[in-house]
Amino acid sequence: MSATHADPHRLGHGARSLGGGIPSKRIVVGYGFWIFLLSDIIMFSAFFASYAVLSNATAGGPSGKQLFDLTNVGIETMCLLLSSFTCGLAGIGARKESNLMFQASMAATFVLGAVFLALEIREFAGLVAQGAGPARSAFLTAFFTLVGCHGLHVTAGLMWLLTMMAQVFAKGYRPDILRRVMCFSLFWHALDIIWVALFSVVYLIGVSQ
Amino acid sequence: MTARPGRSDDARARWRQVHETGRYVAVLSVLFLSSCKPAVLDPRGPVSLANETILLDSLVIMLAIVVPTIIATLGFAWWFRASNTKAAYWPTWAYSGQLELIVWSIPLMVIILLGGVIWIGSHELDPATPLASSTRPLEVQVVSLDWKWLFIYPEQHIASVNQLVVPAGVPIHFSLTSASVMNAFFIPQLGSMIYTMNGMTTHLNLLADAPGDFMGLSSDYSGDGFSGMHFAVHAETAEAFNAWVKATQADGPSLNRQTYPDLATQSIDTKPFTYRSAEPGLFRAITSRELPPGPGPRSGRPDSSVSPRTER
Amino acid sequence: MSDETSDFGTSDVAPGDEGAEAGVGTYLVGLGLALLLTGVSFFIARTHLVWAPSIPVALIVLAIAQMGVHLVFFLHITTGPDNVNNVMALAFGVLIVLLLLTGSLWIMWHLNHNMMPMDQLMRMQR
Amino acid sequence: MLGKLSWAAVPFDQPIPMAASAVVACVMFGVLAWVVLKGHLPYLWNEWITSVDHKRIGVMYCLLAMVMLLRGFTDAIMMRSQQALAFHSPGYLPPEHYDQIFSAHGTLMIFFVAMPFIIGLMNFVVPLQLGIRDVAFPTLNSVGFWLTASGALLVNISLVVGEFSRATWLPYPPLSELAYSPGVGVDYYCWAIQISGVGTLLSGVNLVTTVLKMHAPGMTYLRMPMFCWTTLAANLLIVAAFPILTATLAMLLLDRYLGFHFFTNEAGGNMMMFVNLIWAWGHPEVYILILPAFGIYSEVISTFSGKPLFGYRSMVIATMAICILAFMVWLHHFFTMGAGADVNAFFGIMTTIIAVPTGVKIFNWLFTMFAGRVVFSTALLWSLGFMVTFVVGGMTGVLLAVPPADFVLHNSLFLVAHFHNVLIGGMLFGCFAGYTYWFPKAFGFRLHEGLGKAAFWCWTIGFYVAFMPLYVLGLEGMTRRMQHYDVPEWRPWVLLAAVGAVIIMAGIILQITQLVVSIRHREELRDDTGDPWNGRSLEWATASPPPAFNFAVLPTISSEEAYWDLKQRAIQQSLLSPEPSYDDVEMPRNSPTGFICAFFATMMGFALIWHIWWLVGVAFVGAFATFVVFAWRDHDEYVIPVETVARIDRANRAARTKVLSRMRAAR
Ligand code: HEA
Ligand code: HEA
Ligand code: CUA
Ligand SMILES: [Cu+2]
Repeated sequence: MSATHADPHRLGHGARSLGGGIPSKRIVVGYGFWIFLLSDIIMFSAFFASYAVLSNATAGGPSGKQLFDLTNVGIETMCLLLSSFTCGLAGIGARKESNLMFQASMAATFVLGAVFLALEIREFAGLVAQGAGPARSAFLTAFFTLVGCHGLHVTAGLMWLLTMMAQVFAKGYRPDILRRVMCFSLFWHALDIIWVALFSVVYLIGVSQ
Repeated sequence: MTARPGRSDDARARWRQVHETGRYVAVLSVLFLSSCKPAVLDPRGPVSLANETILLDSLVIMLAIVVPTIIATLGFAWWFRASNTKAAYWPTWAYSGQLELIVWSIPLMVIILLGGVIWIGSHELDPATPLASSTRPLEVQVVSLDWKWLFIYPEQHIASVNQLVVPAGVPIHFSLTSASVMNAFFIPQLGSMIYTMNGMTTHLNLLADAPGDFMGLSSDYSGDGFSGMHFAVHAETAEAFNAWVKATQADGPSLNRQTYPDLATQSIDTKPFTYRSAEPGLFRAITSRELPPGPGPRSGRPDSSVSPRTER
Repeated sequence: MSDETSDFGTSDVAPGDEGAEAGVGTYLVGLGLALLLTGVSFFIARTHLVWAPSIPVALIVLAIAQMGVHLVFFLHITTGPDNVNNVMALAFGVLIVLLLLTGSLWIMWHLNHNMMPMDQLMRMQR
Repeated sequence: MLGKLSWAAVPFDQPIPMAASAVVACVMFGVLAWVVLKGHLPYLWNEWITSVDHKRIGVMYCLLAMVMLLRGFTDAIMMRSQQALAFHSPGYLPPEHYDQIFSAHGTLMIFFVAMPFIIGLMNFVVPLQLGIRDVAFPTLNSVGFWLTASGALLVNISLVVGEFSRATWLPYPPLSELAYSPGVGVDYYCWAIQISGVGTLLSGVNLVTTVLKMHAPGMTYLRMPMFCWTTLAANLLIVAAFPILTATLAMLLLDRYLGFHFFTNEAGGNMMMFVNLIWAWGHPEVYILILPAFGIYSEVISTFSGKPLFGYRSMVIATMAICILAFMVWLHHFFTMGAGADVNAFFGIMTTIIAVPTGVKIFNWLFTMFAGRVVFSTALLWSLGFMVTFVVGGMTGVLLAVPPADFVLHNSLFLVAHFHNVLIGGMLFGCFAGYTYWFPKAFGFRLHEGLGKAAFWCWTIGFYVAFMPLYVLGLEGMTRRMQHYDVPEWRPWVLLAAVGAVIIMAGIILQITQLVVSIRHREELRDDTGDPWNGRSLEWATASPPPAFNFAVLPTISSEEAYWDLKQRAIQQSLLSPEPSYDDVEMPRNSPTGFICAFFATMMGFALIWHIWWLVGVAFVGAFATFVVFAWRDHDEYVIPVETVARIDRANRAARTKVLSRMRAAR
């Protein structure tokens, strides 16, 4: 597609740049999404605050130390870290317009994300089977909500990922699609950052207490 | 006899019995409805006096700057009206370093002054801080129920509902909790309010200077019966208080783990009554949720899950 | 921010835009650092070599470090002049998160402390 | 099949809501029938419902706000009359009805009057002031609006089907938990706010990006009009605060729907955490409402004083200071929970510090009028009314920030008087000022000044008569949310407050009359110059109403008061700048995405409230499909050909030349 698509309003980008003026749509979209991500992180911080306040309210039920399995968490962490890496590769592939690199890296990202999700679901199911479901105590309520909210984000991310693979496949590396790919990778990296806070605050501190 | 506060006939009958046995109480309780004067600006104790003083001081400090601001607003607008040819017109005047400095520093000064008031006031008047007094404080345990107040006197082993009798001149230490939803305990003429919450204990220290009747109320909305959640406060002389305790101990139902659940069910506009005895440890059992929280709206009405309207 | 030069506009980059030199290498370095920090965190949590009360602090410091690594190597947020707007937004977000977390914890700690049922309070004072 | 929904949900036994909803239904049906019969439906659909033009969306936001204002006012007058009657008597509204009314009043006024009104004005004005053609994300903008409307619709459905929340406008648990509020009221509240909250967040993201990234060439940050700065601050607050609200209400919903224990009395739940979190949103929220109003006053006072805004940089600093401080004071809403002296004192002092930047603003407005030529237009009257009224409300706010004073004033009618004082005398007056000020820009004709001034006086006098008594009542110990009372000392003041509400009603009737009269006499009130007030910022540089693309050529800015500067230069050189070379303009294409999303969101909300799970599934799939379809679109722009652009702009230039000669003649 032509440059008009990168700058649909034709507002001063490129040839008619008048010193300042309106940046390219890529920058505007990226920035908007960045702001959205910050708001998402603030939402997470509210869940974190609740978790921190309720983490001792076990109401006679099991505590984190008794429940958490660090090996599982370790594998989950590996998955997400590697998927951040492959997601980065997908970005490079998209920039190079290399189908192989883009689609393969995206597929790898999907697999890693799906494994993460599966592990998390297994962990949740195990807890519920043990009688340590979210309704057992305020601590478990906060735990399931915080970790589950991240899990929901990963799920949404996977759906988005598939949509992006399909769009690139169907329509190629159009500027508007590249913008979405960029937003997706921002989203995915942000989920990884939240997971860092999660495994440190919830699992590691939970177990070491 | 089981306390069934929802039935006001029962309560009224009991109330009449109390009435006969305690002369002081009777006289004062007649005043229950007519003598409500809950004014914040009519303080009757050291706490409310301090509250009021701080309130008025802060107000005056701020009025000193707010009133001139209002006058200036009206004055400037009027004098510089477009039709006033005598007024100056500086069409590009939009900055003055000195004025900016003044504009920032005037409110800043006021706020520094107020900040001092806030810091000291918050510490002096923290509701949990005991009042300085040579007299040993009277312990009262307060439970907010749906929709009435329960006062337990742990040392006297008695309790009362929607009626608080205290000795004047003696500091009172309230420990407060809620049996269901949040409420706030407030006697405007004695001062500071405090929230009551289930599973938690808040603390409040008040004192009434002289005998008198005050109105107490809940000041945190708690549901349909909220408006009726007021109680009479009677500050008595020491002798009258002791007489009231004696009279109360002599008669009335008793409050214990068996009768409590009945009290905890929802009821509106409950008339005051007293308990001859109150089981020790009851308050702790409520705060520790050993006694379950109040049950909320009764179920079993037609389709209450859809639209639980109170029956009229 | 000055009147003379335009402080926004075409010189900006979008968040996540890598610089010209960035490529697989940057991501590899990021991945290596992240793995290292994660490893240390997991190690500290399980070891007895570290003074126990300091473990949470250490874990939080490590987590912050790792978030920084992610921001720089994966999200390409740097302090470069073309990144000012992105960093400002990030700083605002971080400020709010910190205010919310520290504020809530401070408030709730005091509330919980002041409101413990009597017997617990007594136990604490003893 | 229908979950909890059954005929029993419709309150046939209650005449008041039935009559009210019958009237509303008739009006809605009538309007709909009129639209369809007169063949206006295609016009509505093409020009408004699917429009992604920021000006149209802005107008629709304001319209939504005004309709909801009427509903909110109905609630207000019912509360005032109930309290007037309920001395030693149950009045005419039983508690469960009265409780719904004040909850609905607060909810509607904050979320569906105040928020849409200011968001609408920001949407309409900011791109014009920045000299650009649209906001950063036009389609998202439409989605945001329709989600807000969806929330408003849900609140109003609750009038007829089921009930509204009885747990106040901020549903504190455990009262709002299932155990104590088993009905659907709280669910209506939560889902309405969640849906419209997403809409608000989207428009926040949109406007932050717009203000920070999109400007006409040369429009640096420090050349932006004040209103753009306050918009930036307010939307930063939206982006930072609304996620907290979403999270908090999500927790409450999890408690209610899945038996979680965040705030319950059982299993270690902690209701204090709700109070803490909701105010961490709630306090920034009140500055979200007031900051844009501050921006409006800045524009209005400067324009009608014929002077630039005094101390522009100070104003910018003050605005941003308020934006940050807003997040450091939230505990002042629960001093009486017992956090202890240190915490109370800290938050009390932080709160009072906000009086400093606010005071700076007041004083700077004063000096803007100083040595000016103050024209007493309706918009300026609202601003003066604000300055006088708001300092009183701000002062009582600072009084409430003094913990020992708050210990006796919290939750009293003194507090109610404080916040109506700042909300009406601050936010609402600002919206009215903006409404009168920008109305000619939006529609090409002015509002009737005489009726506007009459409305202003009724509002102001009515406000003082209605709310000053509440200060007295608060000092007499009357708490808020009382359905009945039996303290004789309170009675006279309560009656006086009811009189005040009636005077306000006269103001409202005058405003509606003003609108009707102005529309009928629009030819006399026509403004063909595009610059009726001798304005100073860029929105006055384009025609009224502005063309879809706002500016044929983006203006190049070289000073703080963009348009004033252009005008002065043109007057000096006694001609406009040379005609620019026109070009095709590409504009975003209309999109029904917003409307369809909101349709499914309403459906999903309703299904969730009534536990109709299959419908939840249907609505979810529908919403997702809408997104994918939207994402698959190939052409989301259309081209306005250069001839059209040139024709429209030449007309505008002709009008301007006329003004120019008129101004030169006046000199
Ligand atoms: C637009 C809305 C708005 C605005 C702008 C404000 C502004 C302020 N508010 Fe208000 N407030 C509300 C809406 C608002 N409030 C609402 C809705 C509630 C109740 C919610 C509920 O419970 O339902 C509330 C409740 C509320 C409380 C809680 C009381 C309680 O629950 O017990 C407090 C306490 O500190 C408070 C304080 C303040 C202060 C200090 C300001 C300051 O920002 C005011 C600053 C302004 C000035 C001070 C005037 C101008 C300044 C000068 C002329 C300079 C010189 C003056 C001095 C130095 C004093 N507000
Ligand atoms: C923006 C917010 C806002 C506004 C404008 C108002 C306006 C009014 N409010 Fe409101 N009120 C709240 C926010 C607001 N309120 C909140 C948050 C609560 C707390 C709820 C709770 O307790 O949970 C509350 C509670 C509250 C109470 C309950 C007090 C109690 O707890 O005991 C009362 C009692 O009378 C009351 C009265 C009024 C009155 C008489 C008005 C009047 O000023 C009415 C004003 C009328 C209008 C605003 C109407 C409209 C104008 C138009 C329709 C013009 C349209 C047309 C054109 C411009 C062309 N309010
Ligand atoms: Cu007194 Cu109801
Ligand atoms: Cu506040």
